[in-house]
Amino acid sequence: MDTILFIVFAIVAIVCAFNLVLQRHPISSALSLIGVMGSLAVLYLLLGAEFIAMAQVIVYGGAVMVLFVLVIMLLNAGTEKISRKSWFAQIAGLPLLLAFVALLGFLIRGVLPPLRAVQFGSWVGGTAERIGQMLFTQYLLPFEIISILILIAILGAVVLAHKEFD
Amino acid sequence: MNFYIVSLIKIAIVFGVFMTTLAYLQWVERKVLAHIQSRTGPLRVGPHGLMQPLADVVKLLTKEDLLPPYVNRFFYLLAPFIAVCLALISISIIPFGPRITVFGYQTYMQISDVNVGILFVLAISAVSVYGVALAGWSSNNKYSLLGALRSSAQMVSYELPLTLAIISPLLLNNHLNFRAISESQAGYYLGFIPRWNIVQMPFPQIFAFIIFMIAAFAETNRLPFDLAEAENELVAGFHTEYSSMKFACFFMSEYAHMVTISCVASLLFLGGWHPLFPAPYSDWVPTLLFVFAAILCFLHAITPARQRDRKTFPVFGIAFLIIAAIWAVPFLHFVLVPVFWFAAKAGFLLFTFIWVRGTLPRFRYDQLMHFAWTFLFPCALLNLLLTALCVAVF
Amino acid sequence: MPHLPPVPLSWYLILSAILFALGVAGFLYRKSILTVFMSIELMLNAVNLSFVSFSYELQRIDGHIYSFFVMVVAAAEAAVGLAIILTIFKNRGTLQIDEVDSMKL
Amino acid sequence: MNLWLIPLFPLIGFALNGLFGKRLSKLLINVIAVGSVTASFIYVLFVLSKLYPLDTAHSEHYFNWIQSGFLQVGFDLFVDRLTAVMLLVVTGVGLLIHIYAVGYMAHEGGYYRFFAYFNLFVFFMLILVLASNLLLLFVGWEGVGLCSYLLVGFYFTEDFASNAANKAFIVNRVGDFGFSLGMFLIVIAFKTLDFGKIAAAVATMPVEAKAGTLTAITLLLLVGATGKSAQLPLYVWLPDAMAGPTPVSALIHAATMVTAGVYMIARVSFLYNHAPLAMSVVAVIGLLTAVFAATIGITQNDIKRVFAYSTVSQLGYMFLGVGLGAYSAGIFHLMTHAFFKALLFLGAGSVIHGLSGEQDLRHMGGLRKAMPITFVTLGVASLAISGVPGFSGFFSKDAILSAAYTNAPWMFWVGAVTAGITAFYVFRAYFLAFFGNYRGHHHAHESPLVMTLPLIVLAILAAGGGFINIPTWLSPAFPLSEHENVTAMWISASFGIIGIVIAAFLYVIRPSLAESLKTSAGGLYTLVANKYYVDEFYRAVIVKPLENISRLVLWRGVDEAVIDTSLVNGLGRVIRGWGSILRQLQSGSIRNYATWVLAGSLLVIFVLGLVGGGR
Repeated sequence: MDTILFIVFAIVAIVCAFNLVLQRHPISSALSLIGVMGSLAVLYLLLGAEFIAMAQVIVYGGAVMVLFVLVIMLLNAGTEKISRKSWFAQIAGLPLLLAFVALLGFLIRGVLPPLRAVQFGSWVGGTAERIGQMLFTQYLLPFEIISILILIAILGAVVLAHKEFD
Repeated sequence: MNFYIVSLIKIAIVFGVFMTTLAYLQWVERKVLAHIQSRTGPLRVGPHGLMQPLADVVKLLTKEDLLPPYVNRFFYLLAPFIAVCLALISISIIPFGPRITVFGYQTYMQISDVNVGILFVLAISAVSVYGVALAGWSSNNKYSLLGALRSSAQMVSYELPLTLAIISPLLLNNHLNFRAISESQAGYYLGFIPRWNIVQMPFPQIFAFIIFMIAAFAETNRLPFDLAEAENELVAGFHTEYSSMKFACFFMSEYAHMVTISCVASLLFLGGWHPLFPAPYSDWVPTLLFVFAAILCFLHAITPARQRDRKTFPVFGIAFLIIAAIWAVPFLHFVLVPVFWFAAKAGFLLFTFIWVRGTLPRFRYDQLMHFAWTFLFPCALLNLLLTALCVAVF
Repeated sequence: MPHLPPVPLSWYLILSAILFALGVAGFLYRKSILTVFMSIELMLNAVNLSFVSFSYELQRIDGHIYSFFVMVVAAAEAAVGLAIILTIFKNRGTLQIDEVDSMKL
Repeated sequence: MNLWLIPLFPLIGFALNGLFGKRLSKLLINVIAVGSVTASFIYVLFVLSKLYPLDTAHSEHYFNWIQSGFLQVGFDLFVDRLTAVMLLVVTGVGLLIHIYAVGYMAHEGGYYRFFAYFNLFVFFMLILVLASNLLLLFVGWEGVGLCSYLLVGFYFTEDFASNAANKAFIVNRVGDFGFSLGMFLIVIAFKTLDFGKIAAAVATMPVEAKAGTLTAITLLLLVGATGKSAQLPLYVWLPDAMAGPTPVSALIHAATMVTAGVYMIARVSFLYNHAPLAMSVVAVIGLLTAVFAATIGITQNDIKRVFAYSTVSQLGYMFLGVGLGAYSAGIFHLMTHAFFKALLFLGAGSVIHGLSGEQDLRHMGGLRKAMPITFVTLGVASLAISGVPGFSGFFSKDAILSAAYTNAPWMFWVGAVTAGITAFYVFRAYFLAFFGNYRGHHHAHESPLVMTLPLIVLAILAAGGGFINIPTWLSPAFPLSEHENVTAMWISASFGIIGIVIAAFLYVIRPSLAESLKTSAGGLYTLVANKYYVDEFYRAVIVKPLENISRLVLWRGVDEAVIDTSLVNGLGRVIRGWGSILRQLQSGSIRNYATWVLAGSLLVIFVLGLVGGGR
């Protein structure tokens, strides 16, 4: 069952990611990205990360991507225009990317020691309780720092956007 | 294999009851609103308009399916689908009763028992913005777009107090699982005060409940926060361009949201399926209630307000008596009594939704956002802090 | 139900690599700032998948914590980044990334 | 005993006046400035009464200031009998001059600034005298130099004031250079800067018959002392330093700071005692300075300049004293000089104040009726400096001269003649100012009580200060010279009286004779009146060549040709060349950058894979 789920959602994720890159309209890309995120949430569940799976949907699906969609709607962003600039990236990008994936694939298959097989339910470590404990004990300092980061980001966004609509 | 079969059966039952509830919830709403406004409401189709929902369904299904030429086709068609799917999906993790044994098979009265149930509900409610947003944007209509923008901003804003209000009862119960939350609210103080979260020591969650309900009104786009549709300024907001079945999808999703959120509220704050009275008395409460309803029906039949009541009320009375009899069967108690209490609580909250709609006027948009950010959010935060303090101290 | 062999973890890692590469591709080939920004999010997600996968391999939840932090950072980044995009649009009237080049000689 | 409280009070006064003085009323500024010094003075009295009779030095360690390798310098303060004398002089005379300054500065701008600097000066001076190691002493040394600079340049809007301040500062740098070298040499030789430890180390060494390390150290320290105490050849800054307000001249450039050199030599007397050659140099320099400055003093017409040269001359006496090994005599003269020279300056200041800023003796005259108190007190001071028996100057000068009489008779005779010259030119100024007819245009008036009161107190001290037996008090540290030489005493006293009589004859009885003498002296007079052309000589020999070398070699040659053209611009050209190639990379397109990042990460992964693949 989990093999089928993996295959299905991996395919969904890859197709959505391709769609993100290939679509010309930002909102199509945004929806594709939401698809990728949703599929990833399912994969997280398969990997025993239930809290992260839900956080993925809440944070990415419910907050980040909503912002994206809102901005796209607000700016009424249309389809892209063709640009002749940054030709270097367009020429060198694809071969480099292919080499990148090939290299990573080779490393994962050939160099890493044999990894576990994933069986749903064989390890459920990512409960909210354990993550909470880790966050408030071992990772307390990063947690606090990241809270400050969030605060700064809020202030920054408010300042930037406020100037906008004055 | 048993697991799949049982799950399919449960899904079938829940789906059937849920859809019926959605259909009749609309009838109830129209009736209640009518009576609040001293009208009679739907009367023509069936006795007391009881067949009205069916008629509506037929109407919506057979209406011409308009596809305006200027819309963004793909998203225009996708939006209601997303909306209704996301609205219906949350019910799958709501427990309606305790663990039961049917024909030797132990199961929960719940489609699936999810460890992170609350997070799941939050996730779904967070994602359900897309339905509205996409509908408004793809309609290529400025009223729709405005409605969608308003609705998205409103839902994102009210999600914060909603989440904060949910967290405080979680502090008392230490679980994210609905079943565990509900079960930790069993029992009574002093033998008669139920240990529901709304009165749970050390810090009663009454404020959290109020905040949750207010935010829930906004999340479901109900009056007094239905700025997304505001028919007198935005025509109908995000679903202006939708008709027939696609419109019905939005309609259905609104009611599904209402039902889900009422269920969540009763699970989180009102003790789920745990009865108001200690077990020896509460087992007979539904029976007594339905008998009482039957008696009322018969009394009305004796002094009918209208001609036809003379025939219909006795029928209703007999129906109520039959239902009372079913609830009186002792070996069904363990299934039906929890369901009754759960339904009673959710039903009361649903009635509140309708009641408020009939009572309060609509907010202005800036008032709405101002209220969320400068009042509701700080209140929720304060409540959370106080709860955490009390939990930490006691 | 046909019995399928369980999926090795390396598949997850390869999926992560592919998604990351697609994110890079989006970054390199797309013209709209918004899409470029979304590609970045895609890359972050791909990395998160790696974190969670390794967490499974090691049977420790540190990877979950890291991916949690990545999410938080992504949220902060989205808030500020979108505010910047709004500002750019208001000032320049464009969302084409190649047209925002006044730093260039 | 909390010695640190002594310098703390003036520091607080400085901080308050310096930071908030602009917003404070004059009265409050006065209270803070005078009050802080008063508190310091009272605390000094308290400390000394507690520590009396101070047979051994009392030292306190507060914290380690510098800890570097073997060198350890602490923030240590200590009091011995020498310090006690200096403490009383600094705080006591300082207090009187503070009070005086309240009246003198009443109508000046930058009131709070003046008192802030003044308090700061007292603070640094106290650090200087309390320091228990050479480096801390150097802090005070430099601090008083800084205050001197600030106060000489008090009227910094005037060219002459800022020039004089610069001159004082720069000339002192020459001396401090020597001082620093001396300290470095001490660190190398003794591995410490603490007076006690150095003294202990020196005690084990033999007296150097020929020039050696100790001689080098002492001569280098002497360079510092000549700078600070205005001795030949570095005396040139002091007369110009009279550009500052008169209380500054009295406190810094007469009573305290300029005597720091004498104090320092007395403080490290254990070094000098082991370097007789250096001591002879000190004595010779002192004697030469005394004569040299005294002769210039005869021809000056600015009342403050007359006293400035007299200060240089008297400092020469002190150097003569310490150079002859009569340290207690030098310190004794330091103290009495503090009294009568402060009084001279304050009296001069009173005259200037009374004449609304007039400083030229040729425009004074007959002031004895207008300013009776100033007349009397200044007379006491003049008698004291002239060495008239009974007055303080007589005792201290006599102590020095009798030391000279015993050690080197020719020095005694030169010194005695100089005493006569001193008496002459001081009374010349005195008579020109107070006798004869008034030659100025301003309306003369007596100064207010706040100024005359310090004059009276100082006059009492100048008259009777000689009866304080400093040599006996200091005898534990500096053994008394064997015998009082009565002959020497009478000879020097009579020279002083002869000087007074000549002055009286030339400037009171027969004023026209002075003019005819001046014309008959001719070239000699011009030479002396122009201060032997020392300033011009320095300008021609040192300043001009420096300027030329700077301009031609350093600026045109090194800076413009080497640094600017080839290094700075050349580097710039090279970098610009490379930049024009490399800027092709900086296309301004984010995606090109991203491609480079991708290529780089690919390389990193590849290398890591190669390395890790081996495992």
